[in-house]
Amino acid sequence: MYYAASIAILITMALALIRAMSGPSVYDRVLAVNMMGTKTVLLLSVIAFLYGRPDFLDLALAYALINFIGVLAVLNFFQNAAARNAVNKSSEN
Amino acid sequence: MIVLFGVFLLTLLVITAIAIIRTPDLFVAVMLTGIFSLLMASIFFILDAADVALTEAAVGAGISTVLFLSALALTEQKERSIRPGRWLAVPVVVAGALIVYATFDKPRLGDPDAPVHQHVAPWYLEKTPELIDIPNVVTAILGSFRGYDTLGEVFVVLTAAIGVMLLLGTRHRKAASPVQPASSSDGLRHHLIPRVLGRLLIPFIVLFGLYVQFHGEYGPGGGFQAGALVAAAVILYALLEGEGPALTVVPLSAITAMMAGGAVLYVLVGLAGIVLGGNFLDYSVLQIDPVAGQHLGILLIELGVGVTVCGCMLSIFHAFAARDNR
Amino acid sequence: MAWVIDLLSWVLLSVGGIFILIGGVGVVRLPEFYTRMHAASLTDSMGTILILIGIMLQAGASLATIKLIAILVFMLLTGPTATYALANAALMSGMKPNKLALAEDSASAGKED
Amino acid sequence: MIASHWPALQVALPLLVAPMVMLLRGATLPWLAALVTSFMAFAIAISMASTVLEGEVIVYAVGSWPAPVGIELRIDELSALLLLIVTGASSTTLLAARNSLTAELEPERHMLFYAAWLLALSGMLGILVAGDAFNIFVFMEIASLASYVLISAGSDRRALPSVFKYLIMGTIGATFYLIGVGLIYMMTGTLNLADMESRLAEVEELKPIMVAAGFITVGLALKAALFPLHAWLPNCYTYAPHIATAFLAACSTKIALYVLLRFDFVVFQGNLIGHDVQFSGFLMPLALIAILVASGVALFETNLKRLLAYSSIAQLGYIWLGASFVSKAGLTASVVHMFNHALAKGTLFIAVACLGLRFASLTLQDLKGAARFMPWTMAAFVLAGMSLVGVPGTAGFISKWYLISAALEQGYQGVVVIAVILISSLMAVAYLWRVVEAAYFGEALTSSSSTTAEKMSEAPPLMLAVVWVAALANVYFGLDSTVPLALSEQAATALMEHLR
Amino acid sequence: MEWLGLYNYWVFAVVLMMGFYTVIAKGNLIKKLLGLSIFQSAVFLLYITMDKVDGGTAPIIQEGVSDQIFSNPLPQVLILTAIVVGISTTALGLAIVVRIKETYDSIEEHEIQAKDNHR
Repeated sequence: MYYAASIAILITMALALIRAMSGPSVYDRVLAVNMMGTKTVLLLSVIAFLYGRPDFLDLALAYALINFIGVLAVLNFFQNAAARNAVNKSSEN
Repeated sequence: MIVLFGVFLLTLLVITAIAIIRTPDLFVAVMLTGIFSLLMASIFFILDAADVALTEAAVGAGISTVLFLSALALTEQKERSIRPGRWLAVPVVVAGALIVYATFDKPRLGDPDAPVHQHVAPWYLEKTPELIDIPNVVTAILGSFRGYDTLGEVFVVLTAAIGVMLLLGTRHRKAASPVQPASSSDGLRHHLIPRVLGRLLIPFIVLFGLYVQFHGEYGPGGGFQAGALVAAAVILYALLEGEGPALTVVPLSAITAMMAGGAVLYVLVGLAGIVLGGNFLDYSVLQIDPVAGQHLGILLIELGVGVTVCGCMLSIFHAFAARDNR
Repeated sequence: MAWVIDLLSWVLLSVGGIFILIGGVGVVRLPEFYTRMHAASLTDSMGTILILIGIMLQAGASLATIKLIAILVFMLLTGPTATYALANAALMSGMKPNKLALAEDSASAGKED
Repeated sequence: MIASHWPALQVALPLLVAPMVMLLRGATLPWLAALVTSFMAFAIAISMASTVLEGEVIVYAVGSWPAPVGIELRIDELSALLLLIVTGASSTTLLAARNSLTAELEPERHMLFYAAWLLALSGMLGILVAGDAFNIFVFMEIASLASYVLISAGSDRRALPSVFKYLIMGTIGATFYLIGVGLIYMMTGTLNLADMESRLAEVEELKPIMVAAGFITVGLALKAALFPLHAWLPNCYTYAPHIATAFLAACSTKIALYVLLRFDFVVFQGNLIGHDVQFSGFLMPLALIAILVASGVALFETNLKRLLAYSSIAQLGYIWLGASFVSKAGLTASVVHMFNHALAKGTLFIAVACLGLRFASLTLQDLKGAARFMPWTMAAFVLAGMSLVGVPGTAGFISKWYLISAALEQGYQGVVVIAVILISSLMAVAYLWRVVEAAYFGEALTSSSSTTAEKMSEAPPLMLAVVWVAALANVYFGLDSTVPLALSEQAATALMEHLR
Repeated sequence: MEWLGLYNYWVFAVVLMMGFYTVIAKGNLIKKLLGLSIFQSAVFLLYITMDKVDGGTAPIIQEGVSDQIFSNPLPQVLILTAIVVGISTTALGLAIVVRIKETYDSIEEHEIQAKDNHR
């Protein structure tokens, strides 16, 4: 029963990886990474039950939290890059 | 069946690694490294290494990505030179060939008769309930049987943090200057939704970190993971509100005190063992009942690990972020 | 009654898996960033809800269910937020939803039909 | 009672003080704390060495867990001697550190520098007392990371690319080591070195073990800057703060060599059939080439620190050469040369630190006429240089003598070896003479002497005292080398016992 | 199915080679560090592979469940330590790269060398 879901998750991970590699824009890649993160959370939850060790859901929880921080760090990076470009341009003018 | 999952994930891992090497865009490479870590963590989990998976997630996908991005923000995004240097492949191929050569005599994956499972390890599994009486054998080894290694690990992190402080300096301008609204010191203050949600999440992350810290004896987790998680929460705050507010919440002096305090606590617990008549890092003598002593000792040193790791991660993060403000 | 719960969670897990798969296909096949994001985020949330509820039914009333609820709440909060933040960043960087690409794609799709 | 805990305290003491040093402010307090700690560690090392000299191997179970499950600390003759070298070098150089460092690093960062120093010290000590393969890795990383930090504090901007290169190569080395340890662990199920040796004897599939031996040897050779893998060393020594160079040149590469000797003789040698042959057949030529090439490069080097760095690579070749004889005499020569080289090179670099206080640039060109301003410093430099060359009556002579007598046992190969030793000694005379010539007979550049005439004076008294104590130690151990020789001979005997 | 038992080791070898190649062949300093972390991850994989036992489960003893086979906890402990060492090295390396960028205005190895030789 869990197998069906986990196979679907694994295939989706592969698809997300394809998107992460092919791009084309950086945002596509961030999207793919985020997707990969959520899929990992699901995979861990499912496998925890597959192994009969529901106490390992802690891991999935930790991933869910860390993933969010990762995306915000990327966002912050973009914003800073934009700000830097603006500063550079104004200093050039 | 699950073995096949592992094979599938490993294949993805190899593909990701190829992509990381081939892409000239460093930002993309960092993103792919995040994926690499997530895959790695899933594989660890499938191979029964729950604690390692948790650490890899907190470190690889969390802290490491943040650090690489901070460094990228201060350097360049594109890799310019692509020098082929083909002869350099020779040592690489030699190393790989050697390893493949060695695999012919290696025990296969999961072989219960492998030498690794015959010596030492069964002792840990058998004696932990009796000698230390905590369910998580990994924590028992980490904290007590091989606690000296963990002591070293704490000091490795401390050394790295000291190095980053020495290289990048720690002095900040007290508060970020309010003149530049778009400057990075502002964080994501203009993004209302992430900001509201982030503020909502931070207490939960800290709470979860504390849970991981003190639940480490019963489930996956422990001082290192907890320290990284709590540090991640503060980093989240810094991302959302900017450097200045984050430093008022957790000032630099507190961070430095945490770095030093946790490490000192760990050594002091070890020395307490000597004072009370045992060997270095012998927790059995801490209390009258040896098992209770082990409990106390592991609790204290895990606390030391958590505090130092959290302090070090924050200090490293702030050191990078402070450069950004200049 | 046990078989009802089993059946129910089986259905939930399978449907959730299908949702996620559709999202994955969408992310690869759709022509342009915003449409891909659309595919990813919506199916993500739905798939997550279904799969986690499916597992919850199996776990029954236990600590695991509470953790699962926590995971679900976190995912439902952070997923859309991350999507929003990403879309915002893309838009700010001057990446406009590309009508041309969409039109071309639908036109070529039409031709193939 | 406390004496039974020396092995743990040896490492724990600097570890405990390091984070505290980080919290101190100013330039004096952190220095004092580090200095006192280092001397206490030195005292502990002396106490343990005296125990070991009586023929007792100190074994200590950390956490009271018995050996294969817990981590064991083990101090035999070899580690006792190296403990003396490391703590002694650290204490001596620290004495001189304050004056030297003030010129190179702003005082607000001194506490970080001294904290890193103590961490480097405890990392090295941790490797030396460890009896566990993985524990060695952990402390090796503390020592390496702390060394990177020390080097990166250098004031020249070229310190940064150099230290980055060192970081990359050092990490590759450590990771190779980890792979090797993993393979051995996989085949034996243990991490304890002594346990490994006995369990390896029962392992039948030797392929992974051979591969592990390869990885560990290459990895540690990288860390030890053995000849073809020495690329990181010259620049790091050149651009590091002078006093850090003195400390690291005296100890750091020898630690990796120590681990390599441990593994090769204790773990592998007896267990890998034909390993004996590979060892000498493969490493002796490398050592010989290293000696000749590195001495040759030093002959043409114009920067004083880099010249001494290349000389270090050549001297590492000597140590390696002695080990590659796989004989008791050879090992004795090798081990005693570790001691004597640390003494000579440490003294030379402290003298360089004195020069560095007065001269902004340390090229031979700029050092012309230095002896006129700093006669005492240069005299100590010459004395230590004589020890490096191996003039009778200095410490260096002892190790050269032992090396040559070990080579004589080797038959026709020995003749080649002796020829190389003699040639390279002549080369050492030549490259050191270039320094002496510049300092004593060179005409000072008019521009620099006129602008900085009043700055040109002898080094501060404390540094001068340190450099002279170190220089006289070179003479003392040349005349009476009972202690290092006794330890070396016992160490060599113990290592040879592992060969069956 | 026998080859599946060695698949992990082969992946370890391949990932190791790729990481190693990146470290020594690429000229970009950040890329080198990325390669270094891949290189180290490969070793983590080696250790974790050896801890697995068929039919085993993570070495956390469950109450009330007997006759469980547990995987080997020792490699996990070692790798926990190694991961921490890895991130420490990376952090220090990145700090050095940032300083190099500030003083040399480049993070490409050959450009840095050229700038030093130029003086």
